[in-house]
Amino acid sequence: ETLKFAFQGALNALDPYSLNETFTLSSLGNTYEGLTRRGADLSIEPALAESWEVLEPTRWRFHLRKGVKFHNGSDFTAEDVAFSVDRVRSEGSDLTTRVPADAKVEVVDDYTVDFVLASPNPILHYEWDTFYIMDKEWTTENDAVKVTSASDTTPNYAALHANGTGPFKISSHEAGVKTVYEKNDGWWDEAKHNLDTVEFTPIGSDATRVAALLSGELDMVYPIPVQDIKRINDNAGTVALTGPELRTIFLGMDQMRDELLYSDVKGKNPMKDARVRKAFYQAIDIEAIKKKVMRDLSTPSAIMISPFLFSKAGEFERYPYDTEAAKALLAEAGYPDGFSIGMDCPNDRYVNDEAICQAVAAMLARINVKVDLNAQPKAKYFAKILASGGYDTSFYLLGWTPGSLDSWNVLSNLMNCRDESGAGSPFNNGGFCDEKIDSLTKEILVENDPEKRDGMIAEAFKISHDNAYYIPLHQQGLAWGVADNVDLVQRADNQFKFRFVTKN
Amino acid sequence: MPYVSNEEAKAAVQDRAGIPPAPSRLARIVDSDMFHSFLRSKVTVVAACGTLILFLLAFLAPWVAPHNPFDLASISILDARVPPVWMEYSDPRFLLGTDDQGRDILSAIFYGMRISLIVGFCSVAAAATIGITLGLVAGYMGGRVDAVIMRIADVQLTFPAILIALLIDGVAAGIFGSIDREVFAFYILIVSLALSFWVQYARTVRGSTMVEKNKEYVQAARVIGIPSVTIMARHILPNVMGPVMVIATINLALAIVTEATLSFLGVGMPPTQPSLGTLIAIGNDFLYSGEWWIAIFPGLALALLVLNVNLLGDWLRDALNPKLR
Amino acid sequence: MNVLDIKDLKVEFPGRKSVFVAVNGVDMSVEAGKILGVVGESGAGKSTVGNAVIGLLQEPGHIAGGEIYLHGKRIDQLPYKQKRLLRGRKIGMIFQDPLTSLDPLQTVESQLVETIRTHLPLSAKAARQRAVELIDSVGIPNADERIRQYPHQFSGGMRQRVVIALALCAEPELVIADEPTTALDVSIQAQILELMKKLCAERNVAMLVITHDMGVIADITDHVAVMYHGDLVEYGETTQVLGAPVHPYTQSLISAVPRPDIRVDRFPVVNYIEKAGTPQKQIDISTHWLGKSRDYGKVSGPLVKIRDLDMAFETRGSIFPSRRKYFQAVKKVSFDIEEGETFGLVGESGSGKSTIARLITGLYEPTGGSILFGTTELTSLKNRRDVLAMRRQMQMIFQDPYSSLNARMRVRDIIAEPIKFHRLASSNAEVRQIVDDLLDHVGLGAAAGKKYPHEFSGGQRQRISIARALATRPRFLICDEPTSALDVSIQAQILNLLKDLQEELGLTMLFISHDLAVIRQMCNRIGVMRHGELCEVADCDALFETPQHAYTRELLSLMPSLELLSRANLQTVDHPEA
Amino acid sequence: MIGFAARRLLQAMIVMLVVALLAFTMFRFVGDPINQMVGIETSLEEREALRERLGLNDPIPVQFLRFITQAAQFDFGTSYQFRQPVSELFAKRIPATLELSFASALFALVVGIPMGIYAGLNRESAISKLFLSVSLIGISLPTFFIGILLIFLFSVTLQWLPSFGRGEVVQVGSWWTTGFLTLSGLKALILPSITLGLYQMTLIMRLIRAEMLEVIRTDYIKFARARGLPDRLVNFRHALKNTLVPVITITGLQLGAIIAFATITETVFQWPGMGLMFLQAVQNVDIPIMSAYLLLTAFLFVAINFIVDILYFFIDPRLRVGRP
Ligand SMILES: Nc1ncnc2c1ncn2[C@@H]1O[C@H](COP(=O)(O)OP(=O)(O)OP(=O)(O)O)[C@@H](O)[C@H]1O
Ligand SMILES: Nc1ncnc2c1ncn2[C@@H]1O[C@H](COP(=O)(O)OP(=O)(O)OP(=O)(O)O)[C@@H](O)[C@H]1O
Ligand SMILES: [Mg+2]
Ligand SMILES: [Mg+2]
Repeated sequence: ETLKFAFQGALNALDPYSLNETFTLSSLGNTYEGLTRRGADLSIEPALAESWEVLEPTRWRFHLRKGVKFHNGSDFTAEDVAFSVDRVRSEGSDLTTRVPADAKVEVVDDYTVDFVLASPNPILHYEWDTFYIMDKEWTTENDAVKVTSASDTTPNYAALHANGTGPFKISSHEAGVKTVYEKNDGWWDEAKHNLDTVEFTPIGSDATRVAALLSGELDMVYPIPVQDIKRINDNAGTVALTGPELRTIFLGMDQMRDELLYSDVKGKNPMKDARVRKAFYQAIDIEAIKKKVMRDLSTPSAIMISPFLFSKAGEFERYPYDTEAAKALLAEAGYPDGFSIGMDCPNDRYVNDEAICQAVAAMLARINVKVDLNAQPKAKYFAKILASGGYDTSFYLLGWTPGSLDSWNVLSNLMNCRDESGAGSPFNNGGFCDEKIDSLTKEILVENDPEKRDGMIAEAFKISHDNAYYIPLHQQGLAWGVADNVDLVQRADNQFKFRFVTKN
Repeated sequence: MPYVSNEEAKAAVQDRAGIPPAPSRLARIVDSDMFHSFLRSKVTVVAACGTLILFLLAFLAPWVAPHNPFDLASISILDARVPPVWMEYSDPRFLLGTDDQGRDILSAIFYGMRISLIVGFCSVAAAATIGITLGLVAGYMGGRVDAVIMRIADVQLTFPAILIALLIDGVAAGIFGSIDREVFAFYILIVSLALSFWVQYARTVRGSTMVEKNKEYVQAARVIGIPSVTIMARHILPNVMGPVMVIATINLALAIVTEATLSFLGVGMPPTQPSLGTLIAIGNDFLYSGEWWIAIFPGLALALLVLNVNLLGDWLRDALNPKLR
Repeated sequence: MNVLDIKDLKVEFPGRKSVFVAVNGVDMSVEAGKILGVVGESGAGKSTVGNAVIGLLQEPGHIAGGEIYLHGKRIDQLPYKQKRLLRGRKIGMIFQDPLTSLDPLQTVESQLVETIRTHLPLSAKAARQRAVELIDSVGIPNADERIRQYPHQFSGGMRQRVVIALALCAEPELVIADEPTTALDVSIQAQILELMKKLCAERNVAMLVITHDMGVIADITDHVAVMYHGDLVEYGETTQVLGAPVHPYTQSLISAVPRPDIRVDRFPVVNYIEKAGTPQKQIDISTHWLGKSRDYGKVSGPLVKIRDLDMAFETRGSIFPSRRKYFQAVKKVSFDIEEGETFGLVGESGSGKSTIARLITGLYEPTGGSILFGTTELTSLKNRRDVLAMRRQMQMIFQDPYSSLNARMRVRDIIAEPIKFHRLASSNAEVRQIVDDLLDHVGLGAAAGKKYPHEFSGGQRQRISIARALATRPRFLICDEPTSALDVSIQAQILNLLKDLQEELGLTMLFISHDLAVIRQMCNRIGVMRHGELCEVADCDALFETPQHAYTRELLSLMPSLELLSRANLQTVDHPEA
Repeated sequence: MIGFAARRLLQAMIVMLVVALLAFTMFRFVGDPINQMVGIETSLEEREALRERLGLNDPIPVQFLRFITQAAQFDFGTSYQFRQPVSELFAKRIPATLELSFASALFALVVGIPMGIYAGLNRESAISKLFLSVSLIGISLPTFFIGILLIFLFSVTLQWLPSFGRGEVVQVGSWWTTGFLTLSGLKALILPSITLGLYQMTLIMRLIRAEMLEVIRTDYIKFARARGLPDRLVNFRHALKNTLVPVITITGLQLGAIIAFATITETVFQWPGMGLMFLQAVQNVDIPIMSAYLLLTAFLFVAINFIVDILYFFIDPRLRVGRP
């Protein structure tokens, strides 16, 4: 069977270490494999490593699977793992954090590898489902040891060819146009799919993507705009698969500058006042956004991480939507007549991002806060609000999925203090600083007891919630369009794995 | 003399007899050939009325529109995507339904048209002025002047409106720091559209000028001693206006539509103040989901506007040509 | 059997406020093998009759009444398709304005070949052969090569001959020729007339010839129709009409024909005015605007001094200079024009007369030689202010009156432009007054100012062009065929005006014409041109009485005879100052 | 002629130099390329290192000079997004774009010219009025909107034509791929070329109509009719040819525009051509692609305008004076 599918973005380079981005890793995950993989429910499963054990808090041992062959026929051995660890940490790799820089690899025998860490790390292997193992010989032979980097002036073999152990080989690839996969007959695992070939085409325009599904030209497209879900369901032969995604959408506010940019308040920064932030929070009718903007395909969130990824998420509750209370808070803070504020928003990054921002702007208008909305494409947006743009923003919308699917990632990236250049928590664009959260973060990293660890995480999130450092909005939903005759698994991390697909 | 028809002869005699026919300005306009040919063409009269109505609706939007869609405090997301009144689940407050933010489509059309009209007309006028001037000069002078102007045009052609807008936006932001986007957005839009359109006029006018300047009436004017500038403006220009008018009227549509594209790139009007083009672009996302009114009504308004303006343009072009009257 | 019958033809041009009747109940007919001449005042509706017959009246003009028959078959109401079939094949048409009748983008050859092949079943090669023959037969030398050129590379007279060739190429049964020889010198004119006569005699072609030239009428026509103000005032055999004109207009017309034999001070004017119009005012130059003082300093020596003037046109471009081809239109021409005199330039069509005029006015850059105006060398004039000053002193009346008028300007604006531009008047009211006056002087009447050039007849356009040239109160006037499209009465009026200006104000003129009679009356000295060279320069009387050069003698011998206009007739009309 | 061409070539160089300079000043405002090249979690140090390696920290003039010297050797660098040499990417995308441009230009000319002539000759006819109005409505709607409507009608509802892509392509020669030789390739061309050509068709049609209205009233057309030439000859050889100067000017410009900036159409139909790549390059701040692309476009426009200028001379002999 042939599966034809489309995604909104393109698969550019095939080098598995050159871009740490969901779709690239997801696509390459059909060709390459890591020591671990994640199942349909995102649970960690053994893959190229049959099993592993933590010998001491700083030494992990992995027992590799025997008899696995790369697509080119060479055997998979411990050497390949050691090679891959070196390569993934080399200059130019975008996945250097997969293996801590100070960790050492010891090859015990052909099928056993030890990882020696400088400090304990309970979540060492959390992201290894996307740390793909490459063939040492193949890479060396083809002169591709250096990671394909954007600064290269000659094309790297590994960027145009793939040689993994996974269920599918890439038989042709034209970046941005078309990629064709073929079934790997020598795959070590039992194939549950029934596909022979998979054709991938990037289709940037939402409407065209949907049209191609409706007209039967494609078997599967993702993502689909939430407004077209109904249409796809109504159409005979297609169905929309929806589910929660892990990404949390939230609003951040500048709490660092002494004077707010893009505002009529001069000489002080109202956003430093927790009451003002809470007023913003309470002015937002999240249910209305869910119903009207997201068409019920979102889960309002009280914390900065998806409830799927944090067991204690249920303990949190959003501040209620209450315009009057919000107005009172503003008045209390000294802004009875409101003020104006510039808001930055991407318009091609998250589901209905611009519409959410507009809705927020309209809601804030009701408590007399005048929002000047600046919605831009992501290239300009990120260039403005991130460190490279000097955090040039006072109020912004951002989404975050912790790559490790763990809360520590959220805390360390979004909630620690930072300085002006971004050292610290680089994505804490608002730049708030709470010593307590910082110290908790450090402890969480090295805490091996899950119960205690979760308690500390909850404490950190509670501080953030109490001070309204961020205004979490929701976890956006996933929406895939699928032909009726195709059966597949929609994983919450938005990765599409062909090995779960059957077509009849 | 035989040339003179009887009435005209009498009028001529009266003229000389010192009875000054002192018609008021209005009377002169009403009496003019232009006005006459205008009244004679029913289509034109209808088109003129149509254009006038659209303009009035746009510029009197605050008074005629039932809602103010630009006032964020007055719109509610809960009213989003209400269908037009004649459909099920409609709301009598919203005659043509609402968009995804709960803006009244009818009012949004009026308000949005104001933005589109200003941007469209100003940019086309600016582009035509620049283009015609440079085209006349290049075509008439020829030689080095021509080469320089035309190569500038080639450079310009290489940069589509998107890039120019990004450039201007960036430079403006660099110079003025945090600027009042709403005011500047207009200038940025107009300037970038004008810059990306002028070449068409320049090259067309240049081509026609090169043909016209060899004609004898231009040589006659040169013999009289009329300076080049006047020759270009008074003699050549009217004779090369035909294609210019065609391009200008069609460009209007393109400018209005391109403005929407620029807004999406973050250099136009803020999304809370959608123009006609932006409304269509927003509505575009809702075509498959059955909320067609968000795109179709603004689309119709734009088509109506373009149609009327083009009909007027057709008439004007004919009316400016004495042989076609 | 009559080839063409026109019965009670009425043509109207509806205006906005009134309907203008250009032709009012005209009857004419032409027999096979016969030539009907149509004469009449400029603007009388002659061309309109011709256009009506072929069905190509300019919009909004239309036939308002009457019938037109070709071989007894009514044609004025035929549907478009059938009318088209008549054109070219049955009716050949020569329009009055030959200079704009040719498609500027096609070579003469391709226009001829396509016309021939449309009507005659000839191969492309044969058609080309025929085209060359035709061009040769209308007297264009070097036809084989010339035919590959474009219309703008031809002189006025040559274009006129091309148009004639085009009209005759399918051997139509009826030829309508509107002023076919205005731009031709006498020898070519004789050749063309011969050709036409031959066609009539040998192929039994019927012809309708519209002309102002009484000589032509006398020479070739069998019948004559005289039109005046849209009416047919006299119609009959040529000998009878010319010999014993009945209608007073015809009488005065004939009396106004300029005489080549003796020189008179002023041209006789037609003193017949039937309908209310603009009576010609006798002007007193000394108090008139045209005579207002001018600030030009006197020059010692000739006003215009031309030395070794050369002009070569590139006829074939190439990157290799050796492969370029040039046409030497003017070769080493030298002559002087004294202040206050009229220098006449006559000569073969295509001999370079217009080119010289254009060189002097700076429209072309000479490839060699010098042009001195007073003490200023014109060829090296760069400074804008000097150029401007020069422009005002020097004006030109173009050979092609129509294309030198901007079709999008009203006549009033066209004439006012130089006045306003050179600041010759102090107020708008004054400008208007002057324009109206000028229009009067050229016989159009002030009301014409409101119209656009295309609404005028050929002669009327020419007069607009003259009025514009006079509007700068020039010191030196170049007239390129100024009166070729004018009937003798208007011609007399205008030439008299020029003479007055010259006498009172010392206007200097370069006068290019084919009409030897006019040349004789107007000029002090005359240059004769042929093949780009000036072959003889002499005083007027000397030239006419004792021509030196063989070509000059040939020219003079070919002047059309005016024998038919009987002596008696010429004498009955009083010459004001003869 | 050779001298003329040589001079133009020199001018083209200058144009391209200016374009490159402008482009380099502009890239600062398009966004930060680094953000598009790495995952969001990449650390600041690594971003900085990458920036350094790419030379983005060098002053603009240095970057510009580097680019120019390389470009002079036909080396346009490596795309940030695709990590492939820009020239290779271009070579792959050019056939798609040229075929689409060709098809839409063909559509615009084949429909636009005859309709323009017809409408010019029959000013009052109902058909011409209808056609003029309908085409106007067509262009007053945005391109993406038209594209989506066409897809909705012909792909989703009727399922006649594909909604995206080029269909099956055939390799011709060493690097050219063509969709002209397969049925699916031809089918795939229809919707995008109509979408792309609609504007040019309307423009050409209205332009010709306007010019025809004037030309058919000239004396030489009158005389051509008087000579009894068939309408075909009068209308096409004489009248049409005399309208051509503005028409070819605009056609040239539009042709350049559809080759270079078919971005929206290519995006809507996921047409794997240059326009799509350019838009993506702008979105992803792929500076090497953008700069090389702009240079190419500059050259394209200089070339097209050169051809147009040459055509002027062919069309109008009066313009040949004084030109070598
Ligand atoms: N298009 C037009 N609109 C209005 N009036 C016109 C038009 N064409 C010609 N006329 C008028 O019709 C009258 C007759 O014109 P016509 O060209 O027949 O004169 P004509 O006898 O040929 O004169 P000429 O000897 O000067 O050529 C003129 O008075 C002219 O002004
Ligand atoms: N632009 C040009 N290119 C090439 N040849 C030209 C050009 N203009 C004029 N000629 C040629 O120069 C010669 C002289 O032309 P000119 O117009 O001066 O003749 P003319 O004496 O005025 O004749 P006519 O009495 O017929 O008007 C002609 O043979 C003509 O073909
Ligand atoms: Mg006439
Ligand atoms: Mg001449």
